[in-house]
Amino acid sequence: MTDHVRVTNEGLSIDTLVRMVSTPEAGAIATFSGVTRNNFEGKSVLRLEYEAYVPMAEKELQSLCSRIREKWPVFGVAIEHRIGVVPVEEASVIIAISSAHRDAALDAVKFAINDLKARVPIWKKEMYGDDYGEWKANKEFFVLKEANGL
Amino acid sequence: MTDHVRVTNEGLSIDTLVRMVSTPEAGAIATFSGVTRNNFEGKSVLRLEYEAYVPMAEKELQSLCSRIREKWPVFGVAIEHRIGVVPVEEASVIIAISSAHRDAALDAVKFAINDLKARVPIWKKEMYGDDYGEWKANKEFFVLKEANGL
Amino acid sequence: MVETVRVLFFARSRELTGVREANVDLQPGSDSSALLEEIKRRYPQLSDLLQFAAFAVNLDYISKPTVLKHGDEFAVIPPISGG
Amino acid sequence: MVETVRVLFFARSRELTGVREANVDLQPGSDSSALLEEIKRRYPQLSDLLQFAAFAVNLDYISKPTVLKHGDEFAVIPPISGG
Repeated sequence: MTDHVRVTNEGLSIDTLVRMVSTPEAGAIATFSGVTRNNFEGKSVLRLEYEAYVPMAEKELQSLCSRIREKWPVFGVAIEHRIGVVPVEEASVIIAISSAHRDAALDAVKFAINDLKARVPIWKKEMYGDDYGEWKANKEFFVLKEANGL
Repeated sequence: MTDHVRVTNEGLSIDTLVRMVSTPEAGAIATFSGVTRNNFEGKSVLRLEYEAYVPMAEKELQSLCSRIREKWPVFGVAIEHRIGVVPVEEASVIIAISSAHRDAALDAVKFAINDLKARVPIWKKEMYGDDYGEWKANKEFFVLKEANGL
Repeated sequence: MVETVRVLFFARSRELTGVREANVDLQPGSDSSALLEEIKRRYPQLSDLLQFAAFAVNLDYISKPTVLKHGDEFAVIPPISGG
Repeated sequence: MVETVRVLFFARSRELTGVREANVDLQPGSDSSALLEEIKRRYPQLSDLLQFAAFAVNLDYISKPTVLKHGDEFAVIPPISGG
């Protein structure tokens, strides 16, 4: 199966991604959804605003898929990241992976979200008011930067 | 949020389970789906037939949810297991768990499917032909039986 | 007086016995070991499976011989394969 | 002759510069360190952010100073926060 990666302004559907990785050989499908929370360290969050360097983000997502396939025997890998405004309780990212046996899909999904947070050039601004927000930073990025001298 | 567990003859929907565990406080939702494979050790599998000791299976699923909550700070836990005939590529079990941060949901889902395979009284017959099949056994059950003297 | 226990069979144990359940009368104070002896006597074809099975009384696994009383539900749990 | 490089700004770096992109002319053979000096000269308000940023040339992260040529796309990658 080919990898599916997409950075999009549209809402994400877990059903759609699960169907993309579904295949008669698969015995297991694991997914992860990152969802907008209504709070951060006690502050009320209205919505998130995401911005991406789209062509590089999609290229990094493709190379993330290749790294998964080097490590685990998986069938389908589908990753979508939403950009623009993401309201509370909606998904900003969904990862779906299928495999014959469950450990590969489960472990690959965990790896994928960690790797995505370290490498894929997407930025999130937490909006606390209509015009008042804060750009966030993933600790995974600094670990990677330190390790690779970026 | 209350736990949702169900053993049912109907087809399962990942979308439905994800909605059940969705809450404005959650930043992460992880899921696992066990799906009927079309093969086992080179043999072609037509379909699976599941049978459950339903009241005990639902009681064990409830206590599985409690064990998850003792170990991880999760919001929603939803587990459904389908019984009867499950055709190839359809889900026999879906687990969905939400949490504030991703590790809790991801690790709890992995624990849940392992614990379910060890403790929940449900049986699977792999049908290789219309009248020819084989009851399977989870290795996780024997590990538990040995450890607890069941 | 006897204590009547309801015994449930699932999956391969159901196929081997040909029944989903059976009532077994026990002497008062009998435990699950006595019940299993009676099950083996009635369904000798189950002997092998019982070595690998677990057992439940009123929806809970038991880990040692357990005294049974009238109305108890006893289940033979062949190796499970859910998931 | 000069080599013109397209420089992209995202997120906080976009807000600080007020632009999404800028063209910068470099002497032939210049590397990304020279480009960063020019960026700091033009946008002194970026100095702090650049210490924590990563950089990409033509969609790939760079891990050391890299010679730039005409038409290259250079991106300032402030600490990312996808997921």
